[in-house]
Amino acid sequence: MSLLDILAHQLLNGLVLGSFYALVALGYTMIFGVIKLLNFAHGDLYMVGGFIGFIVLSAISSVVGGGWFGIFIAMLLSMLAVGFLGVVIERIAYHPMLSAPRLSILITALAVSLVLQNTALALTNGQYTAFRSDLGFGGITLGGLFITYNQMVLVAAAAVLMIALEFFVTHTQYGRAMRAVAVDADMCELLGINVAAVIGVTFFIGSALAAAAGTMAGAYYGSLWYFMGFLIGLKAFTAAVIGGIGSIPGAMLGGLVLGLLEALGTQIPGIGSEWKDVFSFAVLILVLVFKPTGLLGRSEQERM
Amino acid sequence: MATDDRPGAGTTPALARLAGPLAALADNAAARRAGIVALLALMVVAPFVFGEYATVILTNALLYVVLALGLNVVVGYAGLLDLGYAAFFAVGAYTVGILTLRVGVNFWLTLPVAVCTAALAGVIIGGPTLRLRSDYLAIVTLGFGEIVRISARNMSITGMASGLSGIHQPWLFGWHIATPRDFYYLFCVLAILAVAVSVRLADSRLGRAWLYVRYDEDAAEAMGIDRVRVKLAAYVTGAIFGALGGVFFAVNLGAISPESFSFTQSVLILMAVILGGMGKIPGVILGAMIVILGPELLRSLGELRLLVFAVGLLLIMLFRPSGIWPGRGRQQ
Amino acid sequence: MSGALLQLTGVGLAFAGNRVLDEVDFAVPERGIVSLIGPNGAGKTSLFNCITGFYRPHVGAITFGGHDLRRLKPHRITAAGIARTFQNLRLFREMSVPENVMSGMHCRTHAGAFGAIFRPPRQRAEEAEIRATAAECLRFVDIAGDWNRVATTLPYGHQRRVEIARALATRPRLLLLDEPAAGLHGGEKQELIALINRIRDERGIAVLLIEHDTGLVMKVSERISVLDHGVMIAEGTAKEIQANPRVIEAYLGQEDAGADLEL
Amino acid sequence: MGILNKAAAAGAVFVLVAGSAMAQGTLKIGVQVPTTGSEATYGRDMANAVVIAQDEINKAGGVLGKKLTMVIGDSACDPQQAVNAASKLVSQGVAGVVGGYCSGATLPTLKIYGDAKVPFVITASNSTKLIPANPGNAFMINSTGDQQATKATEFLASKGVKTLAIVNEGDAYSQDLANLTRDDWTKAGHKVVAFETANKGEQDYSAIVTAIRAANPDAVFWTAYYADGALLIRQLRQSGYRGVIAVGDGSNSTKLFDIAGRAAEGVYAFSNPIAQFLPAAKAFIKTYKAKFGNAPGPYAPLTYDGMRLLAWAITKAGTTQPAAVIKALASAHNEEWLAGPITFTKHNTLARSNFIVLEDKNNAWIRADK
Repeated sequence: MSLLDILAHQLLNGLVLGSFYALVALGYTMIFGVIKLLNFAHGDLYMVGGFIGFIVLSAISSVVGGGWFGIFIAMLLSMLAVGFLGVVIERIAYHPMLSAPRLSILITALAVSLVLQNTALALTNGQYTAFRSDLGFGGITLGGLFITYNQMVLVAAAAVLMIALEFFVTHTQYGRAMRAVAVDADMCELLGINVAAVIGVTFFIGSALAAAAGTMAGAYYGSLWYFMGFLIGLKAFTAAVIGGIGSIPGAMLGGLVLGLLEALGTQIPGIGSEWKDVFSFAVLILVLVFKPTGLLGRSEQERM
Repeated sequence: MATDDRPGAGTTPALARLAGPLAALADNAAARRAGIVALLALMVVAPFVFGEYATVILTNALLYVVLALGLNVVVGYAGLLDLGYAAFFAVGAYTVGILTLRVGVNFWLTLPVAVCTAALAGVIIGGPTLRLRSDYLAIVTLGFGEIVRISARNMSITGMASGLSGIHQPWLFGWHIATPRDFYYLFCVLAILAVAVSVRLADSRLGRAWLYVRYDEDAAEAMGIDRVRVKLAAYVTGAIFGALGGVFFAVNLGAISPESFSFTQSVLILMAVILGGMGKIPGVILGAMIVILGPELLRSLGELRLLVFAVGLLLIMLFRPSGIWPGRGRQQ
Repeated sequence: MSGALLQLTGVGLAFAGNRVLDEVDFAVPERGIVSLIGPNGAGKTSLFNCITGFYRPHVGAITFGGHDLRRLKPHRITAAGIARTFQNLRLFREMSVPENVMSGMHCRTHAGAFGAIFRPPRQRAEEAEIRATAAECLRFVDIAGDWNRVATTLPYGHQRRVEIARALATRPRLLLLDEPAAGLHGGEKQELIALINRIRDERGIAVLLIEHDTGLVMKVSERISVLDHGVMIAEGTAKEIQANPRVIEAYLGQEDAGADLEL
Repeated sequence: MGILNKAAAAGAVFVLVAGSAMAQGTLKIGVQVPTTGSEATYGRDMANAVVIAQDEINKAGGVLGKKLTMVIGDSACDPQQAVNAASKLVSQGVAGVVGGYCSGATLPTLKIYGDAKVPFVITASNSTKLIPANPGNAFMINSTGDQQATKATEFLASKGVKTLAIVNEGDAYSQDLANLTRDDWTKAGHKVVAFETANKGEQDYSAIVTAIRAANPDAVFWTAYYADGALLIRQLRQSGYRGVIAVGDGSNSTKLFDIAGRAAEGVYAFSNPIAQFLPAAKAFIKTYKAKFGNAPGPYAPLTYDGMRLLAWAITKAGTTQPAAVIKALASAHNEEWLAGPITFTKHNTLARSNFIVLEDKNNAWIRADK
C-alpha cells in the first residue's frame, strides 16, 4: 500500500470508529446539558444496547434473517428498551439527587455503571458472547481503498440518526425545550415548561442512541462483552469534551475528530499502537486544561 | 487524640464526626479510650489467634485502611471525586520496585522518593484540573489512572506487562520483615499512623478549609480561602497516602504488575470510603474491612462479589449517603 | 473623591451582550458607612461581585487603599481587607457556629499539612489565636450561648449575625453587607443598626451595604448611592436622595417599591 | 508483655489442634485455579480434571493409605487474590498444590509456597518469568513460552513465511510470547515487519489492521487470548488480508470459531496437548464427558497429569515431608502420562516441548503438524 492509501484507509477507520464515538458522545453531552451530570453509566448503556440487540436478533432472525434488515429491527427495539432503561435510571437514581451535592450524584452515576456492568458480568460469567449475524465481507474498491458495504451502511446509519436528532432539537417543541433547559432550568420551570419531562425525553434519546451504537457495533465486530462500555464511554466523553461538552454538533465533530486522531496517531513513528489510549487520554487532559470549552462549546459565564 | 480543651472549641459537631475513631462515643471519653485499647489489643493478638491465612487477609485489609484513609482526604474531606487513585498506589509501588531492583537503593531510602514522586504527580495532574469544575476531575483522574497503568505496561523500566518481581523484604534495625506476621505488624503500624494523621489533619486549619470548600466554594473563597490551593493540598495528601500504601504493598507481595493498579482497584478503594461513610474515619476503616473481608467471608458469592458491592453502593447513595457508620448525614 | 478607601471608576460589566453595569463611578471613604440602593435587577449584587472579584468588570478601575483589585482572585481581595456577607445566607452547613467563624481567620494564618500533623508550638499558638478570634467575633455580634450548635440550625436572625462575625474574623478594613436586614423583624433591625455603627465606631471598619429597607438605609448611612439599570443615578446624603426626582422616578417604575421610599 | 505470651501459647495450641486434625485419614491437595473472573471457564475445567484424578487415585487405595481431598483456592487470575488463596491453602495444611493458570497470578504465590515448603505442580501457567522466581519447590509440566516461540518459528518458516507481523494484547502472557517470538524469528534470519499491541476489550482493531496491511506480512501471529483474537482475525479477513494467520495457545479454544466464524478458516493455532489429539486420553475424555456433560477443555489433560504426578511423588517419597516429595518430583524420568512423558530440566521445567499445531477446518481443530 502506498502512503496515500494508508492515509485513506486510516481516514475510513477513523470515520467508522468516530461514528460510534459520536453516537455515544451525543448522549453524554445531551444529558450533561440538561442536568449537568457526567453520566458514567452511559457507556454501559451502549453495552446493554448491544446485548439487547443481540437477544432480539437471535429471536427474530429466523423470520427476518440476520442481515442488515434484521439488525435494523433489533436496533430499533434495543433503542426503545434501553431508552426506557435510561428514563428509569434517571427517575430512580438521579432524580432524587438533583438537589444533593454534586459529589453524591456523581458517585450515584458510578454506582449505576457498576451495577449494569456487574449484572452483565454475572449473566455472562464474564465470557465473550458471539454476536452472530449474516453480514458478508463484500465491498467496493476505490483506487487503493477497500470499503466494505458494512462500513457504508454503518456510517450512513449513524449519519441518519444524527441528522434526525439535529432536526428534533432544532425543529420540535421538545427539542427547543431541551435547549432551553440546558441554558437555565430554573427559568424554564418558572415559564411553565415541564422540566422533568424534558429531562426524561433527553435520557430516552441519549440512551437510545447509545443502544443504536451498541447494536451496530455488536453486529459489525461480532462480539459482546460486559466491559465493552467502559472504554468507549471514556472515549465518547473525550469526544464530547473535544467538541465542547453540552454542544450537540460538538459531540458529532468531537467523535469524528477523536476517531481520526486515534487512527492517524498510531501512524506517527514512535507512537506504536500500545500507546494509543495514552494518546487519547492525553488529548482529553490537554483539551480540558487549555480549552475546556472544546471546539464548539460556548464559554461558560464567569462563576456565581 | 487529645481532648480539645482550648477556648471556644468544645466538641464541635463536624469536628467530632471527623476526629475520633469512635465519634459515636464522643461524649464518653473513658468508653472511647477503652474501645481503642481493646481494638489495639485485638490487633496485637490477632495473628496468634486466627492463624496465617487470616493474618494475610488482615494485612491486606490494613493496606486498604491506609489507602481508603488517603482517598478519604480527597473525597470525604475535600469532596473531590478521584477515580484514578490506584495511579498513586502504582507510583509508590513502582518507585520501590525500580529503585531497589534496578538502582540498588536501600528500601527505606525509597520512601521519601516515593512521597516526592507522588506529590509531584499530584501537582501535575491536580494543578491544572482543579481549576475546572469539579466533575472534570473525576474523568481526568480516570484518564490519568489508565495512562499510568498503560505506561507501566509498555515501558521496560517497569518490567512491562509482567511487572517487577523479586523485590527484597526490608530490614528494620536488625528485624528482617519477612513472614506474613512481620508484615501484618508493619501494616498495623502504618494503619495506626494513617489514622493518627487523618485525625490531626481533620482537626486543623487545613482540615477545616477542606470542609469549607466542600460545603460552599464561593463562601469559602469570600472568606479568603484559595480554593485551588486547598483542593490541591487534599489531592496531594491523598496521593502521598496512596504512594506509601503502594510502597509497602510492593515489598509485601514481592512482585508488582500493572493489573494490580486497574480501574477496578480505584473503584474498590472508593467503595471502601463511601460504604462506611465518607469523611468519618471509623466509617472508612469499616468500609475497608467490608471490601476486603466481605468477599473472603462470602467466598460462595464468587462472581457476584462486585455486583453485591455495586448494588450496596447504589443503595447507600440513595438511602443513606452518610454511609453505614452511625453519625448524622452530611448530605442534607 | 480621591483618598477614598474603595474607589470604582468607570466600571462596566456585560453578560452575553446585556449591560449590567455601565460606567459606574463610586467610592467608600475610610471609616464610612455607605449604602447602595436601587430597584430589583439594578445591578447592586453584580457591583458587589465586581468588588469582591467574583465577576471581572470589562472596563474600568477598582482600587482599594490605592491598590488595583481588578486582576485579583476573590480570596486575595479578602486578604487585602474586603469581607462580605451574602444576600442568601451562605453559612457552611453542618459545621458549628465557631467552626463557621474560624473560616474567616484562614487568610490570616499559615499552618499547613505539616503543622497539622506534627503540631509544633507555632501551630498550636496559631490554632489558639484562631479560636480566640472566633470567640471574640461571636461575642462582638452578641452570639454567646449557641456555640455547639450547627450554624444552620440557628434562628434566622442569628445566622445573619454569624455571617457578619465570620466576615469580621477576616479582619477587614471594609465590610460589604448584602441585604443584611432581609428577613429580620423590627427589633432585630434596630440591633442591626447598632451593630453596623459599632463595627465602624469600635473597629474602624468601613461598611458598604446593599439594602432594600430604605428606612434602615436612611438611618444608618452617611452617604447613599442609587443604581438603576446599571447606571449610577444619584449620590448623596439621605435627605438629598429622598428629594432627588430621578430616584423617585426610578422607584415609581417599580410598582411595589414606591412605598418603601416613603418611610 | 504477659498478654502477648499467653496469646502466643493459645495460638500454638490452636495450631497443634489443627495439625493433629490434619493427620487423620485424608491428605489435602490444594488446587489453585481461577474459579471466578474472566478466566473461570479454564479454571473450572482444570478443577474438573483434578476431580477425576482424585477419584481414580482414591478408588485405587489412595496415597500412603490415605484418601486425597482437594481444596480449591480461587486465584481469580488476580495476583492479590491468588496470594490470599495460596495463604489459605497453606494454612489449611495441604500436602501439595496443583494448578496455576494465569502466569501473573501464579508468580507471587511461588514465594508463599516456597516459604511454606509446599510442593507445587504448575499445570498451565507457562511464562518464562516464573522460572527465575521459582524457589525450587515448583515444577512446570506445561512447556514454556520460549518453547512455543521456537515451535511458532519452525512451523511458520516451514510454511514459507518470510515476513511476520506479531500482535499481542499488552498483558504479561501475550507480551512475553510476542517478544520471545520476535527474538526467535529474527534470529532465524527473517523479518518482523509489524509489532503491534491491541487493547483488551476494544472492539475496533482497524488501525492495527491497516498498519499490518501496510506492512503486508506473509503471516500474522496473534499471541493473546481467543476473544479478542477472533475480532482481529475477522477484521483482518474483512479488510482483504489473505496471508497466513496463526494464534498462540491462549486462543486454542473452539470459542474462537463462535466469534470469528468462517473468517477463522485455515487459521493455525499452537497448542499444548489437548485431549482429542492424545491417544492415551480416550478413557479420560469419556469419564470427563460422563461426569461433567461436556468435552474436556485445553488444560484438562495437563492438570489431570499434575494431580497424578503429585500423588506419584508422594507415594515414591513414602512421606508427605516436603523435601522428600520435591526430590521425588525432580526425579521424574520419562514416565508416561496422559500428555506424554515428563522429565524436568534443572530449572524444574518440562524437558521436551509439548506444543502441537492445529488448523481450523470448517470450524473444528485438526492437527496441522503431522
